[in-house]
Amino acid sequence: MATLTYRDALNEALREEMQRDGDVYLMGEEVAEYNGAYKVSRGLLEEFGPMRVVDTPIAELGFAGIGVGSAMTGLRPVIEMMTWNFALLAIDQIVNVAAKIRYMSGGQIGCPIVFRGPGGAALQLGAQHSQAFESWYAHIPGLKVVMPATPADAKGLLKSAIRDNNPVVFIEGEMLYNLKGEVPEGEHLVPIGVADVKRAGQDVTIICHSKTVAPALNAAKALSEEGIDAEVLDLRTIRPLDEEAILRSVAKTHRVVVAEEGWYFAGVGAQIVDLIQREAFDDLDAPVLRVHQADVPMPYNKYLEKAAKADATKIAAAVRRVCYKD
Amino acid sequence: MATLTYRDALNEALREEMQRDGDVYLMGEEVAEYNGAYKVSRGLLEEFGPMRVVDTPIAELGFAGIGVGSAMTGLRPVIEMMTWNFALLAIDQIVNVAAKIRYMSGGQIGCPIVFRGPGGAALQLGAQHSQAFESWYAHIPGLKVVMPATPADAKGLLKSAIRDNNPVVFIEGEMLYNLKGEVPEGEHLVPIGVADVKRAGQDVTIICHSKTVAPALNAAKALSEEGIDAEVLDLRTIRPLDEEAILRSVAKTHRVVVAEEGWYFAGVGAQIVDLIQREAFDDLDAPVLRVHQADVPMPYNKYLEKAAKADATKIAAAVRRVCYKD
Amino acid sequence: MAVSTSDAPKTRRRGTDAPFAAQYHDWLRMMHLIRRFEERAGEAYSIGQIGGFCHLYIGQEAVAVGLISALRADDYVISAYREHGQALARGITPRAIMAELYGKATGCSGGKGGSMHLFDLARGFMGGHGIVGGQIPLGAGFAWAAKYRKTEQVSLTFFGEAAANIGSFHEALNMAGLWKLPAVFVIENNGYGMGTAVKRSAAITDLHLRAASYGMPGVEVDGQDIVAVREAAETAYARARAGEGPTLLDIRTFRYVGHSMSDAASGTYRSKEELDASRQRDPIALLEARMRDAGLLDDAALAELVASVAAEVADAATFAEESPEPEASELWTDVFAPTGEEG
Amino acid sequence: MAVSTSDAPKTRRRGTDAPFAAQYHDWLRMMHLIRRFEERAGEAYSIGQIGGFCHLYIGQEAVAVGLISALRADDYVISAYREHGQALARGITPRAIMAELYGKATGCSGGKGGSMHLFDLARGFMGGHGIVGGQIPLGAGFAWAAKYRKTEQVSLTFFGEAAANIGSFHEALNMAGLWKLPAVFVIENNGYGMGTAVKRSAAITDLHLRAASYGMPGVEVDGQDIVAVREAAETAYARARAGEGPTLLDIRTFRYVGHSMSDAASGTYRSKEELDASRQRDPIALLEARMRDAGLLDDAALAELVASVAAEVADAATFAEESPEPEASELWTDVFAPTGEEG
Ligand SMILES: Cc1ncc(C[n+]2csc(CCOP(=O)(O)OP(=O)(O)O)c2C)c(N)n1
Ligand SMILES: Cc1ncc(C[n+]2csc(CCOP(=O)(O)OP(=O)(O)O)c2C)c(N)n1
Ligand SMILES: [Mg+2]
Ligand SMILES: [Mg+2]
Repeated sequence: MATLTYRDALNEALREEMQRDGDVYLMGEEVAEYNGAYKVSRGLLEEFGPMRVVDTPIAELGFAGIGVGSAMTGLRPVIEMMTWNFALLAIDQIVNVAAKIRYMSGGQIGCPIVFRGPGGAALQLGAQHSQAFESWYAHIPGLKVVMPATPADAKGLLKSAIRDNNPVVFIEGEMLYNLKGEVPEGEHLVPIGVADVKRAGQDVTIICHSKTVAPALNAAKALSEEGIDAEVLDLRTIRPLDEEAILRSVAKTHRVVVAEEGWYFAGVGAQIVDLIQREAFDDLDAPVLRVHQADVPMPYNKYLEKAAKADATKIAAAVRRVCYKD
Repeated sequence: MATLTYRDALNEALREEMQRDGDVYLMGEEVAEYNGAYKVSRGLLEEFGPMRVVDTPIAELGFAGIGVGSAMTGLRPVIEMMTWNFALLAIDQIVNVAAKIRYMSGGQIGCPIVFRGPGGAALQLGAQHSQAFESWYAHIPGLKVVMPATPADAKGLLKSAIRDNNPVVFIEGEMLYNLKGEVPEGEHLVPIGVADVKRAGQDVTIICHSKTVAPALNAAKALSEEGIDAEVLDLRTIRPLDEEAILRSVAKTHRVVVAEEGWYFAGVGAQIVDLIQREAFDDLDAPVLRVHQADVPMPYNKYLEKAAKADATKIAAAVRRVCYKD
Repeated sequence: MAVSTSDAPKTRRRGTDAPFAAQYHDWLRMMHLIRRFEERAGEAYSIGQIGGFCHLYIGQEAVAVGLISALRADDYVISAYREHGQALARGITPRAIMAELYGKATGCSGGKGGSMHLFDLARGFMGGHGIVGGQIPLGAGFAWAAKYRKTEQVSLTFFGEAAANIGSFHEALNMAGLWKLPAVFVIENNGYGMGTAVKRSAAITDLHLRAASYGMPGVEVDGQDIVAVREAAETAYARARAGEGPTLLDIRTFRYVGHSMSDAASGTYRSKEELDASRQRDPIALLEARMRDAGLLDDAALAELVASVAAEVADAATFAEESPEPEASELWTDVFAPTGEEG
Repeated sequence: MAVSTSDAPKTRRRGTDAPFAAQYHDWLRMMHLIRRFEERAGEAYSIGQIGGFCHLYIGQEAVAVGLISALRADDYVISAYREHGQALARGITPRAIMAELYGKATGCSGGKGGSMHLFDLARGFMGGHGIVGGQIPLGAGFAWAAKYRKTEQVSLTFFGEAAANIGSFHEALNMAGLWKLPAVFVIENNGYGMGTAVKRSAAITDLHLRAASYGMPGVEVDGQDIVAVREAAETAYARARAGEGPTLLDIRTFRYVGHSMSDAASGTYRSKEELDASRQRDPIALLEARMRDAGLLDDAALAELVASVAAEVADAATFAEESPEPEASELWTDVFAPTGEEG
């Protein structure tokens, strides 16, 4: 297996799927001549030409709609949002058309489209550029929401997303693009809707996704030295949620911490808590605790920003509490 | 006390606040010459003139931004969204500016603005016109989210929202506009952030808001004949959430059903479950159950639509289950 | 065709009759069918057989028929919520449309879409959309797909004049002009967006001039004269199929009825006089006059046409009434694609 | 002033010197201050003293100074994320801005905003916004407030040429034109949006022509000639204060640097040659030449000016470095208004 960055794993997935299916094209701001704002599409213009790797004006609502329209005719667009913050301008097309067109048309018209780009915070980008919206998209029936945490999952899930006949919201992370890992060559497909145990453990389950997976693993490492054996469950897909994997782990550990990058109110973690207390009420030895961003817009100052973010220390502290070890 | 419709209670609140403060103005589509698509602003143009009751082009993003900009200078706009479905087009201004401007400016610039209009489903309006987005707005720090269920609360809360120095998302209901009830005349202010026990009970708590309050009361009535004494707690405000009122009721009844109009995944109910299991873990005699819209885009057909919606029957069934009486 | 960067509005006048005479009868019948269908839908709505919002097309018939009659079978059509007339003109049967308004399983969207969401993929009829302006980028997207596939298909997008003030109009037309997409954007300018007259919602009222911002021709067309509409359509389609890019048509027409069934035809925002004046140039009457002048129509033929249209609409209503409701299980279908058919 | 409905681009040429001669020295000093400030910010960024995104204004100085120097103290200014120069021109001190870039408590946004979010309410400097086009409706909103209050204030809104393709531009300009708001919309046309040249993002490249869609004058201005900028500004402000409505200025300028600190000045999307050519009409050099011609500047005076600017910027950097970080408790403040001060 080759060792690739998360960025190059995405690039490989795009290249392979565009080679495999002529209906797949990539559209967005700076994806072609600039090779992508974060260089995810490097080399694709050269290989596939300007009809399949398309630079757009700054018009998220418009090019999201063009992508959705083309998908309604059977093309399989991959629409890059330079960041998911900007997708707020396009959200009407994602929610009111992509997610509903099959239902409104009585099943006649599908929408095989992938919206992808980095979500959440990077470093010191300020309040408007540092937001995690996965709970919003996951709220909407008709959308799938995928958030890989590793290069291998990034490749395997993007390939599955492009082949999926439904609209997929595919959220990457600017802070993940340089992450290195082993990535299977060629036909490597990770199924949408299947969570992954990134670390097996007996005492407590840390449920995480995307940028909280690495801190969760670090927390688990630290906790193991304190005699707490944590299982780290990476959701990988937020919608459809792998409820069985969650309940399986809870049945084993009886204690849960849910860590996510975004805000707490009606966040993804809240839904997971709802699931667990409903389906595993008697399995629980302690309330489920959550780790998430401070309930404020993201500040620019680096110390305030660090204090606002979910991290390994906060996850470990929450784990100690659910294990009554604090 | 006069008996007014919810519509006229809102109209009275607008009129009184516009009389009280010359900085308050109403802007939106059809609010002036047409008296509002749902006639909430009837007579206001006549009384206050075209600078304070302003018809706009169909440009939600633009007039939301104009409202936010004017609020940054100290005016107190009330921006009507003909329905909250259309506010998806304006959500960037609500989330990226109104909710963040005070924080980003280090506290210099406030945004005393109310965005108001009907949310959720009416009757057979189809998938694009039948959506409840309160969990989205409640997710965002910097926004308050208010959802009155009765004429009295509609008047009292709208007056408080207009006087609030923060952006307030004020969600009404097309199906509520004709609802009649007693409304105190004049200076009737209902504080934002305070829930209201609409029916006291001992056995179980039904937590609801907006359009699920009436069905919750009907369910409670039906259940009382079965010997189940349900408390009906109307949240009235989603954000800030009245956590004390919720925990107080749970401490009394030990059983909870949360009923909301919208979808379940990361809905308002999920957050309430998170709160309760975290803060009242040992008080609970049964898992909290939720009642919500079917997890599909809203269908047009009237029978399918009825089947999709939360109603008294579904609430009563959920109550029986948490009471182990089914 | 006039490019819109000059000031004078270009109004397309009645063209020569010759090229279209053979089609007048079909056009007339379709315009009568639309009008009668809408009248019947209005009746059904007022007695509760149709629910939700219902926006009628009466008065605007020549716009849909003039434009859609010139399309190829594989072209795309998309519209807003006032789309019954366009759906009929595109060949969706009155039965399938009426059944959809009734929410029946036999409706063109299986009863799940309703009046605002009519679809027929086989005919390239892509909706039926409820968010003002939302269909404009979608229409550009069909044109993008046609260019991508090199099919010389045209994408025809209808929207009201009030939608010309929303952001998606600007973004979609800019990209369509930039990429020379085979798209035709039709402003169905009936003068009002709900209760708001054009001059109260747009900084300029000659909306065809906005085409200049997007490097495409902008043409004002007399929407009550079906021949003028048809001529403008053919010029625009030829341009699109030739790869020369999109066209913006500002088609002036009238809505004889209220915005929707819950809005009066006149009173609050327009006077009875204005409404009556608008009826003076009725698109159906104009074509009938044209046909009589050309000796192509007499009373008997007209009576027969009207009768057959009435029968067809009556049949559609009966069909809708007698059709079954969707199965309860339909609530849960069509949210996602059937699994196992990945691309 | 030329209304943009005709084809020929109107370029404002150097005007007569007389009216402004007295202000040349201040303008020149401010342009030097902006350039030196930006150079210093770039240095600080490259050694990690400044984080996040940092978009420099070098090359565009005459635009900010020419426009803002003509404003009243109570007017409003709003911009995007490339706003250091406008903030300086509006009188926010180099100390307060540099400290904000460093994220310090003494910054003009208390360290919470950063480079993209500079604010100073007392000076009517309303940000510093990061969503392309997002500030355009806000600028229209300030103009609405001025009209509402009858203050004759002007609202000046800066945005890049790439922002002229986004929906908020269209919606805001239409309402501004419709309501004759006292707004001036400035396209800072530096030819590129990140790596995309105007001709690859806009269907027409003479963006001032878009004003015709909104019933307002559209003027193309030479943005390297501060006198031309100032003249265009005065005409537009006079029009706005007189209640005649908004103006769209398409000001042609150059960005000498990369889009942000993480983008090279030339290479991928523009050639070294193009970049060098653009420097031939440097706004600072042009004003210096104009002043020397008029006998208003000599080497000694220039040396003194440059030295004082360098000292002021050095002082700002020292101030920023030595300023305290915000208190940890600041994380939780400013989310909501302090309670007890309801309106
Ligand atoms: C984004 C959005 N805003 C508001 C509405 C409510 N609405 C429905 S139709 C309409 C008027 C549209 O007028 P026009 O575009 O001229 O089309 P017409 O109804 O005249 O055919 C409005 C405001 C909507 N559906 N979508
Ligand atoms: C809505 C939105 N889309 C994309 C971006 C990313 N982005 C930031 S600046 C920029 C280019 C803007 O170019 P222009 O408007 O010409 O301004 P300039 O940078 O040249 O001053 C882009 C695409 C953004 N911030 N907001
Ligand atoms: Mg109209
Ligand atoms: Mg630029």
